[in-house]
Amino acid sequence: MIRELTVLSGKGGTGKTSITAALGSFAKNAIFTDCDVDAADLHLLFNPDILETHAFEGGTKAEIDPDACIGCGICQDACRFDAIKRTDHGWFEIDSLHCEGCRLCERLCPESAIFSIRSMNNQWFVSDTRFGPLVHARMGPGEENSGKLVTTVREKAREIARSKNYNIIINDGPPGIGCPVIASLAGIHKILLVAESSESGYHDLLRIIELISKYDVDIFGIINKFDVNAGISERIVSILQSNNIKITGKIPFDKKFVEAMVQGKTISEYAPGSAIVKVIRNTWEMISS
Amino acid sequence: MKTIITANGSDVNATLDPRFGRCEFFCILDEETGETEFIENKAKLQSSAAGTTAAETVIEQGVKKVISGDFGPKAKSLLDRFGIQMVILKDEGQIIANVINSITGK
Amino acid sequence: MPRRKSPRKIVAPPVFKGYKPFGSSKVCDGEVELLYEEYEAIKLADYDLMPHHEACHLMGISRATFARIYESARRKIASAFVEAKTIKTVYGNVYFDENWFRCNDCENAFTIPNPRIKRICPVCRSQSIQLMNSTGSTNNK
Amino acid sequence: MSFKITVASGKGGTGKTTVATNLYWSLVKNFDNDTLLVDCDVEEPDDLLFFKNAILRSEVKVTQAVPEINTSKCTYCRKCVEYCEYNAITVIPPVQYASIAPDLCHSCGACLYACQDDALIEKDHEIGLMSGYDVGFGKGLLEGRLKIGSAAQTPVIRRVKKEALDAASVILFDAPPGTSCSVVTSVLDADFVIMVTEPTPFGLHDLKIAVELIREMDLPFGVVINKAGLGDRAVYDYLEDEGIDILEEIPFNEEYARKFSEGMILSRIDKNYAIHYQKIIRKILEFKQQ
Repeated sequence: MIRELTVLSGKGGTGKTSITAALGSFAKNAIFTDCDVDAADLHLLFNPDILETHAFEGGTKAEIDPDACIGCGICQDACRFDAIKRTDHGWFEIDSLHCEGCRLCERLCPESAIFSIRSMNNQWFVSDTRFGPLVHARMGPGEENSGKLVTTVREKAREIARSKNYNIIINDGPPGIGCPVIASLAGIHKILLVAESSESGYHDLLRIIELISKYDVDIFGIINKFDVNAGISERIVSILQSNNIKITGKIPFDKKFVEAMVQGKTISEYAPGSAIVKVIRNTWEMISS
Repeated sequence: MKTIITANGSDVNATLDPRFGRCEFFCILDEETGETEFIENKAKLQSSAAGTTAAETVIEQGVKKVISGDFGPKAKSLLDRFGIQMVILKDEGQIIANVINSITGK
Repeated sequence: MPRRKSPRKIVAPPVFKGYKPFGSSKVCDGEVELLYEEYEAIKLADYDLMPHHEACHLMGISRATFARIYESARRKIASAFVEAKTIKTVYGNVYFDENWFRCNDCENAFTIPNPRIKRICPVCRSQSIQLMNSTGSTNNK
Repeated sequence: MSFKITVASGKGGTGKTTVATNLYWSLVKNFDNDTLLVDCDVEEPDDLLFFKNAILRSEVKVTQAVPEINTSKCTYCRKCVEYCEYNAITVIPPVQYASIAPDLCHSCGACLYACQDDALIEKDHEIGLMSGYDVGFGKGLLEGRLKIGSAAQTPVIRRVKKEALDAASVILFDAPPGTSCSVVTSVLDADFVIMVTEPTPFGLHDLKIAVELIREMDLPFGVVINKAGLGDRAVYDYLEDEGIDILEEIPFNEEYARKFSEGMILSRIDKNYAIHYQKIIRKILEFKQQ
């Protein structure tokens, strides 16, 4: 049976990607996905050989043919996104940054002067890495991160896992609590929360716990940079415990993480004997048992 | 009684499609006569809510049973609401003809 | 947006849509949304006085998940009492009678959405079927 | 017209919130008391944590209009389904079933035009909360907060930005991380964008994508390098090659890190630290006068 683990943090920059990558050294027969399609970084440590590149359809945007527009303004009145502006010449044009692609203007235009263009800015990749296959993506700037790309990446990973008999999928999750996070949770079995010892880390942790408590999955927690603020770390421990989340370890603040990153290595490769790596190995053993 | 089986192709030699909402074809089976008809799943390329649209098709076809590899939550609640039985097959690679044989008891 | 929360079983939904405080000097502001599964957790644990390990089994969820739901329910009710808020019951992450079953012979999973359907396995016709009490049934293939 | 500054960053955790809150303090103290801070990171609004004495001044539910189908009027013609680009509407004529999924609805109003039978009525659907706070100095903090489980980031951001419009002479927006449409919504119409990065490979990679976006939007911007001293020089090389202004470098220091972790506005108590923000403000003012 294929098990799926998603690593989440709520707040950005807690060390989620570094820790996901470090798990790569211990996970056997695993396949990875980078679900943080908005700011995908896992590939910087995994140094993938890209085997397949696919375009992924983004949203549609409206455009107005200036020669056909008669300047009646029906489209502007109907648009709820303030995406239609009158030009100096009295005709209309679309502000593509505001347009959400609902195509209402296209349907209402009496002159059929409006048409839609689908953006193909998003891409996703299947790659080979030293830790196993990686499915990752690059979202075009300004695209709607609706979770569809995350779902596509995860579906592809499952397909590979099924056909090549991988038994675990490890997903590097996106930050926040919105749509992409929800997409990275569908049908998973385990969650690893990476908490950071700071006031904002604590608050974002509360919000992510509230979101994931609706799912019936095994939840684990690891505290990063725990020595930055001992008081907050204690509060994190007690909130994890009161929510029945198993704590797998605490990692001190260490510049080694950044040094490893600069060399394009995981912490397990850069400092294999260090105390941090011991914590990560322990984390992996707890999660995989 | 009519049953729908999600299929990867448009004949009985195709395999079971493990996805409900995004399957390639629906195989409509008449369990009494053993006759089959294949229709394309128009929801498969839909960017969102494919499961709901696929469930719509199933309900419109008036079937009482759907056989697939998985059902999403929205599809499930819709099918439940209209009293349609869902079956999840453990082995996903099965050939449709075999699935038909096992449920018709041949 | 696919959002797969594994469903919990509810024996019976609450017979009310909500509660309102009365006699409060201030105008009642705000409401808490009590999910059906939270109502069920309180009912089983504090009304039926069922031990938690049985209650979680009945709801088809793990002990830890039951504890989370129960805790959340108590906090919501407490905050409604103290802050004079309305309690609204909302359809949460639950299913009622259309449970998933598993055949003991061929191990395929299926639902029995209405009582007229025979309680046998639709694939191999075995009568040896059981309710799946482990949740997330449709995911764990 | 108010002067609008947006603090953004490609990568999360680079110190965007730290920069935004410290800059707010410095703007109020050294430039204009009539400055408002707006937290647009509606998924994880954390600016408030830096203001221990904040007093809630106003609280408004942010709603989105989602249509409901009145099945007694509906003729199951499916015209609304055809008009909905987001697949939010399900209509099954043979069994007379019709419903709209609020989580997929973008509230574009197309289905209302589609319906000939007057069967659709819009109802308010709660997607978040907008709160205004007095923080003891300046114009205060306006915060948008997404309801947990909701997916409608951009409508919440739009609502908050509308509220902030011309509410102060300087408005400082704290944008969400990344480069998705919610970032675009936050950054839109800014007079100046401050991009916060850190000198690490992750920081650089995400900065490049963010620069691409801001350039596409044709907005003036500069970069603040936070946690300087960690990592390598690749970020500096990139900025030099691209001819991008470094507004300021803020060194990494474990003592600072501890104080930020407690949600402290360090500029208030540490003069050496405050200088960095005075420099940033000076550079932005130079730009404004050009």
